[in-house]
Amino acid sequence: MSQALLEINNLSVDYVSPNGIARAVNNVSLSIAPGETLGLAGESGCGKSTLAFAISRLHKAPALIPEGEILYKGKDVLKMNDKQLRAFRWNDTSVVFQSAMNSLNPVITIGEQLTDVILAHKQVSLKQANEKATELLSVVGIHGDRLKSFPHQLSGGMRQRVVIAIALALEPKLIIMDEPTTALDVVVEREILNELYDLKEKFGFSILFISHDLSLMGEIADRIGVMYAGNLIEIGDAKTVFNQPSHPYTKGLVSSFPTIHGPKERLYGIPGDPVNLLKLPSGCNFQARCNDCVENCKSDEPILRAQASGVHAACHILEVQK
Amino acid sequence: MEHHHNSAKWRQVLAKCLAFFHGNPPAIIGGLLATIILCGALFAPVFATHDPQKRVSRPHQAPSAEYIMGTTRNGRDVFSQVLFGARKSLTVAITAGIIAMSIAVAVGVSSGYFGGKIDEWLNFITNVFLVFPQLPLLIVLAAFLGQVGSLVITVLLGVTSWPWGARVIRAQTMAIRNKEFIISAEVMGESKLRIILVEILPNLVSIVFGGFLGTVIYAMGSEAGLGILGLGDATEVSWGSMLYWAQVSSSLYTGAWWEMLVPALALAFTGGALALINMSIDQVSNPKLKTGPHLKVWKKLQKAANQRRGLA
Amino acid sequence: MSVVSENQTVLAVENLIKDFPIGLSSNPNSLMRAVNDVSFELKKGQALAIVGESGSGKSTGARVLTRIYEKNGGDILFKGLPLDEYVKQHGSLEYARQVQMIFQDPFGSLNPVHSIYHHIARPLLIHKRASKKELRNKVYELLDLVGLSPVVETAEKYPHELSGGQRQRVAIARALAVDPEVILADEPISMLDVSVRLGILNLMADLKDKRGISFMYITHDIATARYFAEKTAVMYVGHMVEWGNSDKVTQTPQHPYTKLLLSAVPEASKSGRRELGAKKGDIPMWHPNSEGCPFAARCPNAMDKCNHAFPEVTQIADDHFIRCFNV
Amino acid sequence: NEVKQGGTLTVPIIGTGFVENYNPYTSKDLLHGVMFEPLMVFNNMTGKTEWRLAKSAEYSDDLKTIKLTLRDGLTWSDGSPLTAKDVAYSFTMTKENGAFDQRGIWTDGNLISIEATNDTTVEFKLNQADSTFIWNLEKYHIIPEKVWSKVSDLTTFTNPNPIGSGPMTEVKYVKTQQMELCRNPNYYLEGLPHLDCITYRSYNDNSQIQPALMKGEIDWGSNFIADIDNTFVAASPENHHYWYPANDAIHLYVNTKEAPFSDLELRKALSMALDREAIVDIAAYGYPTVNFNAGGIGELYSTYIDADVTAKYKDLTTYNPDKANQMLDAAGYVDKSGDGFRQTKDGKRIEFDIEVVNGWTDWIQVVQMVTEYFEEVGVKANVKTVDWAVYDSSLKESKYKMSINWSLVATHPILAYQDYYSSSRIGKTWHGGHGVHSPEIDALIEGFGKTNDTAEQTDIIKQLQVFSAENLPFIPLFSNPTWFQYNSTKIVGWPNAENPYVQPVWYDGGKRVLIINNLHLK
Amino acid sequence: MSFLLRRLGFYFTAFLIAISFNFLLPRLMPGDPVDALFAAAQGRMDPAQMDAVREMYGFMDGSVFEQYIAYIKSVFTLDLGPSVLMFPVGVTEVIGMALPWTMFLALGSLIVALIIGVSIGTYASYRREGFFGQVFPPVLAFISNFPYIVTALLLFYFFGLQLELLPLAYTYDPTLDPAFSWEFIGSVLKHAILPMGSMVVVGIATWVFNMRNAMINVLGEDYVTMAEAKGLSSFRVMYRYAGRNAILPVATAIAMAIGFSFAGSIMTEVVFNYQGLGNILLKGIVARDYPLIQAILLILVTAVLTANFIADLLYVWLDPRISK
Ligand SMILES: Nc1ncnc2c1ncn2[C@@H]1O[C@H](COP(=O)(O)OP(=O)(O)OP(=O)(O)O)[C@@H](O)[C@H]1O
Ligand SMILES: Nc1ncnc2c1ncn2[C@@H]1O[C@H](COP(=O)(O)OP(=O)(O)OP(=O)(O)O)[C@@H](O)[C@H]1O
Ligand SMILES: [Mg+2]
Ligand SMILES: [Mg+2]
Repeated sequence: MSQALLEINNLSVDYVSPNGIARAVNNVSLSIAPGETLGLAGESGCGKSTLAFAISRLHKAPALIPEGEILYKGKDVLKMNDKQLRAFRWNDTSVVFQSAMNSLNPVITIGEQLTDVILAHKQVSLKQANEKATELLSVVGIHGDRLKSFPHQLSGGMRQRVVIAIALALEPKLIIMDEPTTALDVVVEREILNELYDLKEKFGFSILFISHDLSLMGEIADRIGVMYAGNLIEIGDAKTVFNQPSHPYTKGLVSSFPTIHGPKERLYGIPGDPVNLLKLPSGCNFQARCNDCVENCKSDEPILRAQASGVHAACHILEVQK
Repeated sequence: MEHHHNSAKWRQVLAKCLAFFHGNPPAIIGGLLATIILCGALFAPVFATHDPQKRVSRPHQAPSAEYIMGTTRNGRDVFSQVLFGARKSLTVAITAGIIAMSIAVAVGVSSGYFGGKIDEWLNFITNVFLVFPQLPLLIVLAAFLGQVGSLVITVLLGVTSWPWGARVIRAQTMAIRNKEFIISAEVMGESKLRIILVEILPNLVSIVFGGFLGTVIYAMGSEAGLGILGLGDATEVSWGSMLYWAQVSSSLYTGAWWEMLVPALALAFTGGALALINMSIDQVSNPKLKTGPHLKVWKKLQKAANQRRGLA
Repeated sequence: MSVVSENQTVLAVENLIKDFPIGLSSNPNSLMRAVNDVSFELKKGQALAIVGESGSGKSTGARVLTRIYEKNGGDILFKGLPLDEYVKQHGSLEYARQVQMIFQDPFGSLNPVHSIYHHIARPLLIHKRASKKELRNKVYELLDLVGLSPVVETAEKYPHELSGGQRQRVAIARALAVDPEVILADEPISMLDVSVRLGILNLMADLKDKRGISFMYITHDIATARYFAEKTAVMYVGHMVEWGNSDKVTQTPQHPYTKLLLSAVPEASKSGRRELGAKKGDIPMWHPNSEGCPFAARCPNAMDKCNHAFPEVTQIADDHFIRCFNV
Repeated sequence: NEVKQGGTLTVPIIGTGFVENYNPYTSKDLLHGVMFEPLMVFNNMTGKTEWRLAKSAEYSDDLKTIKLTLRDGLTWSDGSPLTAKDVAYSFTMTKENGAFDQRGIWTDGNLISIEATNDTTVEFKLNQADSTFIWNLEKYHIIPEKVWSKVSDLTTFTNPNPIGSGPMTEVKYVKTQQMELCRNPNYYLEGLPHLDCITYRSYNDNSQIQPALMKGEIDWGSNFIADIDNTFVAASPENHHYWYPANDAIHLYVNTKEAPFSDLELRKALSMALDREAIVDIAAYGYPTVNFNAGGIGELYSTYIDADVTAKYKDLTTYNPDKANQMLDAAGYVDKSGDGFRQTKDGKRIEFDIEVVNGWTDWIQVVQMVTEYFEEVGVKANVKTVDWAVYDSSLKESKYKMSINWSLVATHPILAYQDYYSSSRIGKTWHGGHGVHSPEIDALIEGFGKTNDTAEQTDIIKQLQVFSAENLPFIPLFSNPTWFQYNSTKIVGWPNAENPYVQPVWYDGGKRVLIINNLHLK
Repeated sequence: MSFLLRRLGFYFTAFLIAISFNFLLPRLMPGDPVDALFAAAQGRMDPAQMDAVREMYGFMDGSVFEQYIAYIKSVFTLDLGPSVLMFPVGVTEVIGMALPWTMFLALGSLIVALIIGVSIGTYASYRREGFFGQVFPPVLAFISNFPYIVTALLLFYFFGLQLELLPLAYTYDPTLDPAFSWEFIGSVLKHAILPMGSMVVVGIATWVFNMRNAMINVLGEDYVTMAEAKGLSSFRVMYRYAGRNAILPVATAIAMAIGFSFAGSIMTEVVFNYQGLGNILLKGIVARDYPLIQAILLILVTAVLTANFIADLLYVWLDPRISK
């Protein structure tokens, strides 16, 4: 793949809370190529959404980006002025937020929520914007009559589609999807995934797809990144990460999902509980839950390195095994 | 074992209190003021320099070493009066607050917890009370009862100030009522009374306390208001009656500003202090409202980060 | 290991009906039938998984069983006795002890103002499972049982100091405190983090196998149903459309809705577009006088009669049942 | 030395605002002596009768007929003649309209008829001799029969386009806050009034009148003004003046029907325990006149006060706590329990409430001081503020133990005594509930009206004073001041201590008309 | 629609209860208007005259029940009889004179406080970490919780009495005629500054806090973040996306506030001798003017009920989720 569409270098994000500073994203680097779907997995609270927010620079107090850069087509989003930022947002990168129930304003018609993004970025008349909105809705399989509806008048799946339609409005190069289907039924989820496949074919955008459902991820993503406690601990080709996970956490994650068709055996998942970002241990963050800890797990932070399988992973054991 | 358990609990409570005040200037200022005022009221006989009910000097003596806050038209010591007045005014306000909040809790929780017909009726009554103009009602009732001592005012304020609290508590109870921990207590076989008292009520503490403070402020103001309108008992020493006497003796026109301003400021500071505490409690029940010292840290770090990036 | 005989039925439900009022008037159309004509049995030491999409009446069914809701029709038999009869004989407290419930939201099911100790001690006290003296040890024992060590520290904590998985363990310990026959687990893992889900599921499996507790396991996730439960029942709009041995239901689904459900489940091994074997269509609102099969509108092979009658139960294999005209 | 004509007098009215109602009976004291001229004015300051519309009145020898003669050539403000028929109508009309019967002349049945015998004479016929009847006449409004007799319901009659006979009859305007009445073009007195107009301004209460007076917005105040020397007078010592002559006497009424006040010794002792001068000075800013007369009347009736009686009973009203203590000790009231308060002979603590109306602050302060003085002699008394309705009924129905109350203000002190002692008044007035009555006193009071002989009447008054002093059914305190402030910046001619031509009462139409006619521009 | 009908039913019932109570209240008071007149006359009135006067005011007719029926009838026909205080002027007319001023004072101060409070609240929540957001709310909480009688007295003292900047009494200069002239309107405004000011000072904090709390809750919502992510102008995000939702809870509070505002104007009117309902109510109470007291309470109840109903309508209009 040629030049990356989006390149994140050494990005960290902190939350300044009354009880201390929590580093929700720690020194993460990754890139997304044009047309690529990058999956980002990891347990709740590991910093996936925080990373996604950072890309559109949506953080407000008490969140803070102390270091790192986010290069969109080589230009650092973190250094843009207000005007550039506003133009960058949605035109270049749009976001589908975690739950559609909450990302549509309940007292504004979906029509207005669709058109205002068009009007804000393009020199078009209201009529043209409305036509475009109707078209967008039909792209995601909703009748244009629904423009006048309020969000509560639509079902959850429809709302999620409206949000996707809004995300497509300006035909951005990158769409960040933060768990776009977690709140939905499998059937509806499947319908939306199908929609997504079609749209991607049609518009050719890149996707940063965030989810904790590894099965889903394996299905949709080209590459998968796995995060743990703010760190990117493994990243690589989707099928490889899923079938031959390197990092013990990824291994545990993969074996946390019973399958429908596979052999019916006892799975063990990952023992222990998620870590508290305010009380991180020195060394590897995963040490408390890892069965194969070695000496330097307690002292040194592992760094991301290429592995034999082709993926990159950050783990001392892997170094030892080499 | 039990002992250990208890002291741990106390330490926890203490820690919670400290956390409440830490980096929270409104809470500190409010708490401090309120404590001073409460102490003044509690130890009025100790601090008072004169008998508040007795003529101790010529009328309208300006503040001096002997009469710290001057004397009234009747030759009574304002400082001693304001201390003893605090007792009466605060007793009225706090008792009214307790009465009102007790009714509010009883009505609100029953209404929210039992739902159905009970809720419909209680809610209806609450709404009727809510729309009935309270102050005029108070004025008329006070006039109706003729001789209105502080007891009557307390009861009147108490029984008319509850609907707002009841409504808030009802809404909150309904929200909690459908929480799974209540259902699971029911499934477990807990008695209704226990569910209300042990499972629901503790969750309402901050709301109830907030409502209580609000009612206290309101009751204090109303007591003073009724006093000034001449509907209170002018022979008692309370802040309301002090204002009343200041008013009828035209202390402002005659230049004896202290007679009017001292009780007025006493009221103002008490109201203000309680409001600050109330505001801080709001922040506890809704952490989003919290404006703590961490924001200062954030500002500093943000500035540093911007500088590193070469942004202004 | 299992000490109980396979066939002992603890709880049986026959033709259960539950209606909810949705308007003010009393005509049948202002009632919503959340559970319609549902029958199943819970056997000792076994788990029955109920799967189905949101709003299909799974929780409602469970809540009728705990007597939170009154049933509107059908029978519930507990240990061979009609529920009312059982309650009359043994008291409602006894029934409350025998049938416990675990909820979906681990935060919501624990009272934030009470310590973990309180949560586990209360059922012990209500049901007189421990004297005042043994109470503390009994609580520690239970915490240990569900893997919450160190027990003394955990007991003093408050719910917000625990992670989701820990909280759900507390909920289980609390259910276990009274030594129940049946645990109704209403989506006990759906709100948990992926990495800790399996721990809870395995814990429940152990309890089932070692203590002979019967589980009713409600879930969206058909894969975990297969993993955990011997039997699986699939619900659609208040109706049970297919049920039986979990493997049979998941490996050889016969009802079009079950097929639809299974075809939608994400699988890492596949990728790309996957057509769903169903029409797009609205999920109907069921009223007491609605007729036909609720899935008819979306069914790819619906026939005319599907709109008029709900098919009778057909046994298609050993321990595999279905309600569909197209067998 | 010609008197300047013109100018506008501004006076405050306590009320809610003005409405267009010129019915003198329902417009609350606003119009008497301004729009409606009285027949005559009994001037208690000078003891003279000032003849207004009437020029004389004569009793027949049997005191059963009064012949009232009007001035000649009287006219209404519209120029039409004002005749004896109008006057007769003005009185007979109140027979049907009981609410207008201000003095109740028809209610006791003594009045037989009123007739105009010619254009200027009216005859009042009585059943029984009553030399006091004439005092009632000044209170009634003289109104034009031609207008009023055509109205069906006089109670709701607002008298639009009013016709009157007083100095100011022309309505310039009426606004909620202010109204203005201007001179009567046909006033019967040549060259009067000197002023052009009177402006009424509405105020809520005294506390608002005070700044208005200080700022010179109003010329004539009849209100309590706190610390008047330092506020009102100090604002403009040249022109801001006040004069507070004595008005009604204020007493502590006691209920002599019950212990402990059934004991005359106790009443006397309590009276001697009070330092009246200090009370007046401190509780009442020194404005009232101390009342040392034990005879039941105060300085308002100074011309009737019998100096001998006052001197004889002087001890009773002189502050003497030692004597009071001795008397109480002697009477058997001693402090056996040692709490500083005396008990009765049978060991019960003496403790009583002094009732005072809630909101009547000057009195509350007085009573508070009274309790302090009582405490000095070991008697426990509490201030009890009550709603006036309670106060009213306990005074009338004699349910009080001690209550502060005024005495009647009237043309003649006999009326005050009538209220105190006539057994026919028990239960009807606020002054007769103390329980000291006797048939002899009833007869004595009856006798007053049966004679027109001044000496005889003076003797009756003297006997009544002695009776009061000996029985002490009320403990005299002081005489209320007549509240009167005036501003001489623009207008002069005010009554004052140098020229006390009338008691300066605003709300008395008779006195008001005398003052208005005397005022003029500087 | 059924929502509104149900509310309407509630209001009607509440109204009936309120007016019945209203009927009882003065009747429970000791003493009647004539006693009051007599007391006020301080002995200048003949007791024998009292019954006649009673009759004149119409206080002698019928049993309580008959009076009640007559009262209910009078409420619905708006024929409330004569006022004792201003006899023989009708109560309706008396109230007609005072009501506009009270409405002006109560609603005016409410609106001013609302506008100032909502602006400050919005800004304070937006600049939450700044000086303004941190310092202003507590200071305001402090100031506004002075009991309003105190605030009124202090303003009265400093601005009216000490500085003599503003008039101390009346709704307008009594020498002026009501007219649509600058002079008159100016006078009205000048006279309104102090009374309204004292009510505004008290009222502001409510709105600041309502708005701030609502805003802070809304600002955390995903749809606000999404609106920002959409690259909309911050003005549009603030007002269309956040403010629009935050105003919802505030709107319901307005109805309550109207009741409070009317009540509050009573004390203020008394302090500043403002010629509104409160002033008259107090006078009416002293004079035991039943018809007037009842009518004023009636007006207040109606005002509060109407306000609540308007708030309901407003809410339905503002929040599309309710209208189904
Ligand atoms: N506003 C905030 N203030 C303080 N801490 C925060 C805030 N928002 C998030 N965090 C913390 O940052 C960490 C990362 O949160 P984030 O929302 O990015 O997680 P996530 O991976 O998206 O989780 P999920 O799968 O639940 O969406 C969490 O530990 C969370 O507690
Ligand atoms: N108390 C109630 N009153 C009215 N309707 C109810 C009530 N509880 C549930 N329902 C309705 O009954 C239907 C079935 O609800 P239920 O909660 O049993 O579904 P579920 O299968 O558990 O769904 P989920 O997977 O979302 O938990 C739903 O349409 C729901 O709206
Ligand atoms: Mg997230
Ligand atoms: Mg459910």
